[in-house]
Amino acid sequence: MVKISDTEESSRKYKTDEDFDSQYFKNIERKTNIWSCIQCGTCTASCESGRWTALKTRSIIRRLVLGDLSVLEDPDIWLCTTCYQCYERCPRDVRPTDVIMELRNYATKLGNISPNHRAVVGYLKNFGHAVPINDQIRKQRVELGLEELPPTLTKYKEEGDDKDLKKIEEHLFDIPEKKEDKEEEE
Amino acid sequence: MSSCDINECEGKYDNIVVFMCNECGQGSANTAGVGRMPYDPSVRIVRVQCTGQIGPIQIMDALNNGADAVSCVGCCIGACHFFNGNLLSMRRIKLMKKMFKELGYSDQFINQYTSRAAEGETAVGDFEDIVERLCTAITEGGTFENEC
Amino acid sequence: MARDMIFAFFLGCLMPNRYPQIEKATKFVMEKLGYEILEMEKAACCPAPGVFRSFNKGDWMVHAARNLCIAEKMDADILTVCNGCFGTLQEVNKHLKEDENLREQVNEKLKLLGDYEFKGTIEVRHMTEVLGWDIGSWGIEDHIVRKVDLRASIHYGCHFLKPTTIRELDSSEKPTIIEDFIEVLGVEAVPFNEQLTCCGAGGGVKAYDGNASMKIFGEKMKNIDEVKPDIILDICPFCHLQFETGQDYLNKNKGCNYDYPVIHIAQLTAYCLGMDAESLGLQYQLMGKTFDFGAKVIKDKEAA
Amino acid sequence: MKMTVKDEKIKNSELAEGSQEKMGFPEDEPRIGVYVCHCGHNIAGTVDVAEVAESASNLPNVVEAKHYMFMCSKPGVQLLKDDIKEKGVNRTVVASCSKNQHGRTFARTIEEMGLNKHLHQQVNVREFCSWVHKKDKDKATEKAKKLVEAGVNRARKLEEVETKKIPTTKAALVIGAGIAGLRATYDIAELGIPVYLIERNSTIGGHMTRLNKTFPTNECPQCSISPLTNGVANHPLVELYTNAQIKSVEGSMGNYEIEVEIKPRYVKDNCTSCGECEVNCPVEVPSEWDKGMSTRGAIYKAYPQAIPATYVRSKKDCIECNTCINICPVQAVDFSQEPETKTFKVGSIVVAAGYEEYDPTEIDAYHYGQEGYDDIITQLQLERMLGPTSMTGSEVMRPSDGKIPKKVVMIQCVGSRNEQVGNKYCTGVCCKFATKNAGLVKDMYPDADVTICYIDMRTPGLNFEEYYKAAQEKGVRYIRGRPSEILKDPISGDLSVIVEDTLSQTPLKLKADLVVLSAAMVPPEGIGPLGSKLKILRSKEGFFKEFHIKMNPTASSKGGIYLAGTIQGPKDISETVAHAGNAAALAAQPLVKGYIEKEMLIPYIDYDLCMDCGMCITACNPAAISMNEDGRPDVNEVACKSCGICMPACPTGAIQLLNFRDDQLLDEIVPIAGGGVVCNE
Amino acid sequence: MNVKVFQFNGCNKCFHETILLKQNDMEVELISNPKDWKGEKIDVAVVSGYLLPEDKEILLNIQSNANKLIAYGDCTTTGGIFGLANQKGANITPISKIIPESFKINGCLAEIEELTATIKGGEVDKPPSLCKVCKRRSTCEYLDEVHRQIDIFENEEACFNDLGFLCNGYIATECKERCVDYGTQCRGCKPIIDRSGVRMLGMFGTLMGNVEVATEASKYGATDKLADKDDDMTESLPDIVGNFFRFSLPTSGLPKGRIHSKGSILENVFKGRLIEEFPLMTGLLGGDNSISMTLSIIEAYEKGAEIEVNEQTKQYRQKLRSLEKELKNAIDAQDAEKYKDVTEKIRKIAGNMNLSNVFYGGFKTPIDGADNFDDYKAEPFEIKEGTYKNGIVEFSIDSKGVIKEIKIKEGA
Repeated sequence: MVKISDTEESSRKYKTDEDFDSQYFKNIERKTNIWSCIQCGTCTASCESGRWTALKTRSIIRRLVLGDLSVLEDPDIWLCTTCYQCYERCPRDVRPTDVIMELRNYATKLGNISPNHRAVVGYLKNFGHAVPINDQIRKQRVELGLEELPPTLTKYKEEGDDKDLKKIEEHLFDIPEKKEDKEEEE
Repeated sequence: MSSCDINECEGKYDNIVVFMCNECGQGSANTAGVGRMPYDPSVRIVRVQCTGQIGPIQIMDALNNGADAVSCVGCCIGACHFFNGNLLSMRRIKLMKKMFKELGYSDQFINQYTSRAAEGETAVGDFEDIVERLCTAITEGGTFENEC
Repeated sequence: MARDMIFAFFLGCLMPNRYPQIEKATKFVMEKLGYEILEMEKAACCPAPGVFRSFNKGDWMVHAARNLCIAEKMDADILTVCNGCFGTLQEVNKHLKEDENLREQVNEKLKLLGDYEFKGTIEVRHMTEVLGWDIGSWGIEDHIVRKVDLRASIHYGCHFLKPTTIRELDSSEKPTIIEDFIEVLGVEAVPFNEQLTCCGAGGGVKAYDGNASMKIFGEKMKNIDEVKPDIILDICPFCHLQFETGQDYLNKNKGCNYDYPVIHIAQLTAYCLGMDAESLGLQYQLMGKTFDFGAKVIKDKEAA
Repeated sequence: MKMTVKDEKIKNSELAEGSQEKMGFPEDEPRIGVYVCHCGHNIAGTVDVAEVAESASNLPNVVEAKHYMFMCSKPGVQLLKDDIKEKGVNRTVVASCSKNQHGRTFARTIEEMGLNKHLHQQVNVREFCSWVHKKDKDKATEKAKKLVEAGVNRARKLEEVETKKIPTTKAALVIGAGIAGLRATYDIAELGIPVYLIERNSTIGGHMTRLNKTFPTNECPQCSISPLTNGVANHPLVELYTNAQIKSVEGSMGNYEIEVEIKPRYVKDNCTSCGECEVNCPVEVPSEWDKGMSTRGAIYKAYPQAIPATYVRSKKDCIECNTCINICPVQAVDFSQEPETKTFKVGSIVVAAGYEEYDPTEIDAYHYGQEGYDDIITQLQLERMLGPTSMTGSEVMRPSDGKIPKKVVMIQCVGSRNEQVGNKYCTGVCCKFATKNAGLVKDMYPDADVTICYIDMRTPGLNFEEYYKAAQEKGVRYIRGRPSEILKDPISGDLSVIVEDTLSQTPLKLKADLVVLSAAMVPPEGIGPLGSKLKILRSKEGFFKEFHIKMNPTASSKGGIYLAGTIQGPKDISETVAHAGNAAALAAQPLVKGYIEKEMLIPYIDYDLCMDCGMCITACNPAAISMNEDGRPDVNEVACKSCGICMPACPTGAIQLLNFRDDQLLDEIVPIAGGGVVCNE
Repeated sequence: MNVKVFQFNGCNKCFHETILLKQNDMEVELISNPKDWKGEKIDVAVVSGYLLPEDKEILLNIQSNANKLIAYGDCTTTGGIFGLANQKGANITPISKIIPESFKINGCLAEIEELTATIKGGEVDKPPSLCKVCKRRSTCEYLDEVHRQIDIFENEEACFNDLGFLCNGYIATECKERCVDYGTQCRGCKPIIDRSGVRMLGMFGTLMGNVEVATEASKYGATDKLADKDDDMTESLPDIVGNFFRFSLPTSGLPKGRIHSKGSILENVFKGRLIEEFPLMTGLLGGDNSISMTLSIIEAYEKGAEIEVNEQTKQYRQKLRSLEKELKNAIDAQDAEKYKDVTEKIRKIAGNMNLSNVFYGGFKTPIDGADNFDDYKAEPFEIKEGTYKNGIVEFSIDSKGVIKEIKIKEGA
């Protein structure tokens, strides 16, 4: 198993097999087949985000194939807008979008996830919604002649019935803290 | 494939019938011989025109007459010299495997393999695998005895 | 197959909690067209495909399945007006219907969330799909009260059409479902450069890196601005949000001054089916506050 | 992809010489001679040969059991001969090396002695025993004994098999008059064999005549092909039929009977091809031959150098204004011509139906053929612009506005290596012709940017890497990356190609005046029906499947039918020519020889058991079994390839392959399997 | 000439069929338990029902007393449908294992005409093979998918095997029952060859010749071990033993099964079979109760799986039930005429004595003289996993429709 970030390691001129764990992503997204990628670049070319950011879908797939674990800490993987354009056009049916999202799962398991995203999860657990309601909207709803609160979990929480929320909070989307020593993972 | 120590089922089997097609099957076995590649003496080769020629009848005959395991070895998929003989044979063997499971026997007594005339080790590989599977079968459910 | 002409209306997060006007418009339209709309009690976030799926695919499915089960109990197909919700619910629904093992796993975990079991008895529909395919330009004619002469830049968004292998709705390269529909409402679709690209909000990017999101969006606006449409027509509250706040952001920080009203297809249709302009709630939106629909009306049954 | 035969008549069995008497089980009581070979130390070193011979001698029907140092040596063979003469041995079992090595030697020996060579049974105790079981001498000996016993059991039940000579019809049929078809036709005809050449279109020469230049030498294809076209057209032994299509095929290897339908040209042969008719024809339709880059009349000639030079009228386009009839100076135009059907008797068939350019319309992202995207064309269309006889006068022009493009972008792998459109294979030629055309364009317009977007540059073989290099030096820009889409600016209408330069990891938006798609080679339209008429198999890619991928790339699944050129898979011209040459050679062999020698190792049908279910017909790949008039299966002994696949297919075991009958195999298996009671009734 | 019919184990359909012998001029005695029979010389001994090793000496005793011994019905000759219990380790023995030489009359149920002829000692002419007289025609194209009885096809012309249903007609002779005429595939109760099941396996395996090619590199390089890769087509053919060896497991040359299970022979026969084959099988081995048994099973499943049944069907089933009672009376009265007459009536509705025409949700083929077929037509149905029970039986099936557990009330 490889140390993911190790300055002394990564400062070496060339990489050796020790730098890669070719088995690590063996089961990533069963339906896809990153192993048959021919690196044609259709994905990157289709990528709207990639034109503006450092996201290079093709190279991410490449690093997965190599088993380069640094990809797990690479912030770029969070820049995919999941627009599925690459997914649509890949000539080898690699389904990069699914792969990236699966990869994010891997990263999340290691706790590599931005505070903003943690916050979003928090909202879901507290209100059952990624975007909770606010007073202005309440007002607006009434003016429009709608119920002040939509009959979603928001309303039930308001009325003091948050059993469902509790269950969701308890059982779903448990995001681990960032581990310092990756060795223990896996 | 759960591997098992060959020695532990040593002596529990002594006849393994292998139907080898006239093309790649025989070819590879010959190459293996020329290369002096040792394999289990229990393996006995029967020459047939094409694995597609072997049906349940022959396989059951072999088993009923005391064979411990039966296998068909043909050309590589897509390279059958008669187009799809190896595929047909494979389908029949799939069905027979299923039937054996239904009868409560291990499905490892019969198998389908392919080999390459130019590469003896493919044949030997098949033989080793046959033995290996046979051993698993024996250790799991005992030898194939015909109690009828 | 669930009951006809009845929909369980899945609200999601953004529509009820940011753009209630779309919710109102949708209900108005669907009832006009003779559908019955049921509220989905205790529904929650879909949850968003970009973010939550990225965190934990398994839980994402479970949570989505919970919503689906609510609708199954009501024996009604789900109606949504949000690409995100559509994406999640439709995809999970399809996967669970097809893959038995998956269904078992999910059902296993669903038990923890209460008395839920996924059976796979319903479909998930996007309002655009219903308007475009079920009602269709031919069917809407008789309901139209007024037509509006507008030049609209259509933004399809991503998850409505893609992945085509799962959605099976329309081509992802040259879709026509909205164009065909709004034509009857008098609205002209003005194509613009790279029309089908993403608005830059999805996949958690808006939350993760607002700058990047705005760069992508900026390009989009540039392309739209080239063709100077009257309105931007979208079919998803999240894109809606992006277009609203996005224009605002560009005006404030990048010295642009865009003021394109952002209209959801529900709002547009609602207006053409006779809803009064106030209820469209443009006044609550950041952009096009001053935009006057009335000026564009070309045919008005009520007036006549 | 699998075709079954229902209606094939059996012709050859009657034609065959030699009689049935020498088939089947010989009457005489088997007297078996067993001979164990030491092969020096190779066998004797491991196996106790004496013991093996000893045990064999006790087996029933064994009259002689010997072991000898080298059975294949002269004295060894003499042993056999003597025993046959003196001891009356009439079956021989030699336990030595493999069948391929010396099996034939002994078979030939007993044949000399007047026995049928199939009465020899070879047992391989060297490759299959001594060489591989050196460690365990006892077990090896045991095994050898069993193998020999099996051999003896088999020998006891061996049948005689006759080798027949089937006379062949000395003529060949070639389907398709492209470069492959022409090559094959010429080669066969040069051997003095009459050839019927069938072409679907009105002219011969195929795709090659469309090309502007050929890589790697950039020479003019017209110049290189015309000797062949003329050679074939004027060859005394060649009968050329254009506008012709196969109607039905019957018979089997060596003797086929083909019905061909020839559609009328509506122009008599006295046509001087003055062209008056076309000039005055009011109709104007896009020319198929020119890939729509020019137009033609309803009466037309595909291109000036076309062979045959006679004009042709397309019935579906013609408005029957009769202008041409009146204007023709020699009254060659004749609307009254009727289609005629001809029947040919031939010995071999060469299929050279060629390929078709992939139609990229189904790839939405490239917008080929969509309204407003006229400036996206395929390589063949580009060829038709560059070509000497082109409408544009060999200039490259944008179809939309006729301007000379400043920026040309070529896209590789359109329809190749793309699972979305179901073509997994690499066409393998596109890299080369794209390089060629890019270079040519660059030569003509040095200041134009020419870009090739590729996934992998595949230019293997002599001269091609140099050719690639040359193009690079001319300034052709190679970008490694597959374009994701072609965009059209709604305002300016400019095209731009979106691609990542994967090597520098930069997404690019390339402006393009003209986009050229390097479309794949796919099986030609109508290959399916043709296949089912010929009863030959197709590969999963849809081309006709070769007999063996390595050892026999030009034979088809059916004896006597051969594949030439791209009908078997994508090829470039030189490969095609070589392929066609080989096909011609194979096709000619039996015709030159005058007969086919065929071992009648074929299945026999027990009609009392047979249910006429036709399962054997389905299973039979070479289509050797077919229903006869009274609806019962019949084996065509010439077409049969002796594979025995039909045996397990039969629900009642009615069909049995000679010398591999169930009971024969059973006898062989029993000792090998260790003996024991058969536990069925 | 005095004829004695001995019924050993299992269903007594063949046994009772012999009542019809009384129509000829021969004195016939039906002996329902041979154990109590004390030997006396007889001309012809007819043996029916399946045999177990312990029956050996009784059988030998019978043989020693009889001039002619006739094994009547599959159960006796090949182990018959009960032979399937050998899959679960039972020890049902074909007569040939005990008495190598004897007259054998195959069939389930076996034909009385053949028996009469054999008794009389006349030349019994071999009936034609089924396919020759079957109205369906075979083309034998490779299959794209395998079908099961549950998806009933309208097609009346094409051979069942071509449609993807396994039909053993190829290896069977024509018989009185003619299941194929009632939309039911032949299971080959009158085989024309030995080891017919094994042959059919080869044949059907060829018919399923479209194999997805998926090569796999292994540590031996080029060797592909594809045979034990599971693929849908093979999986879509469940219960090979039950369908290929329905009547001949003990004589098919297959090894005896190793799934040893307690439970009665009958239950062991049913375990592992398919839900759609269930009615036909009970129809075959239900004996006097075959009708009530079959119907109760069908109704149990229909109830559980919510297959709606229309009035017309219900009426016909009622009719069948009453006919069954009549049949019982006829048997008790040993009245050949009545017996014949009732069986005719049953055949009219149920197609044959195996009740081939009776199916879940209705009937497979029109009943002649009956009104609109659509009123009682059986429709294709989905398999519903679960446990089903009513008064007589209780059984549970898995998602594939394979019977996992089954309890049959004694006496039924």
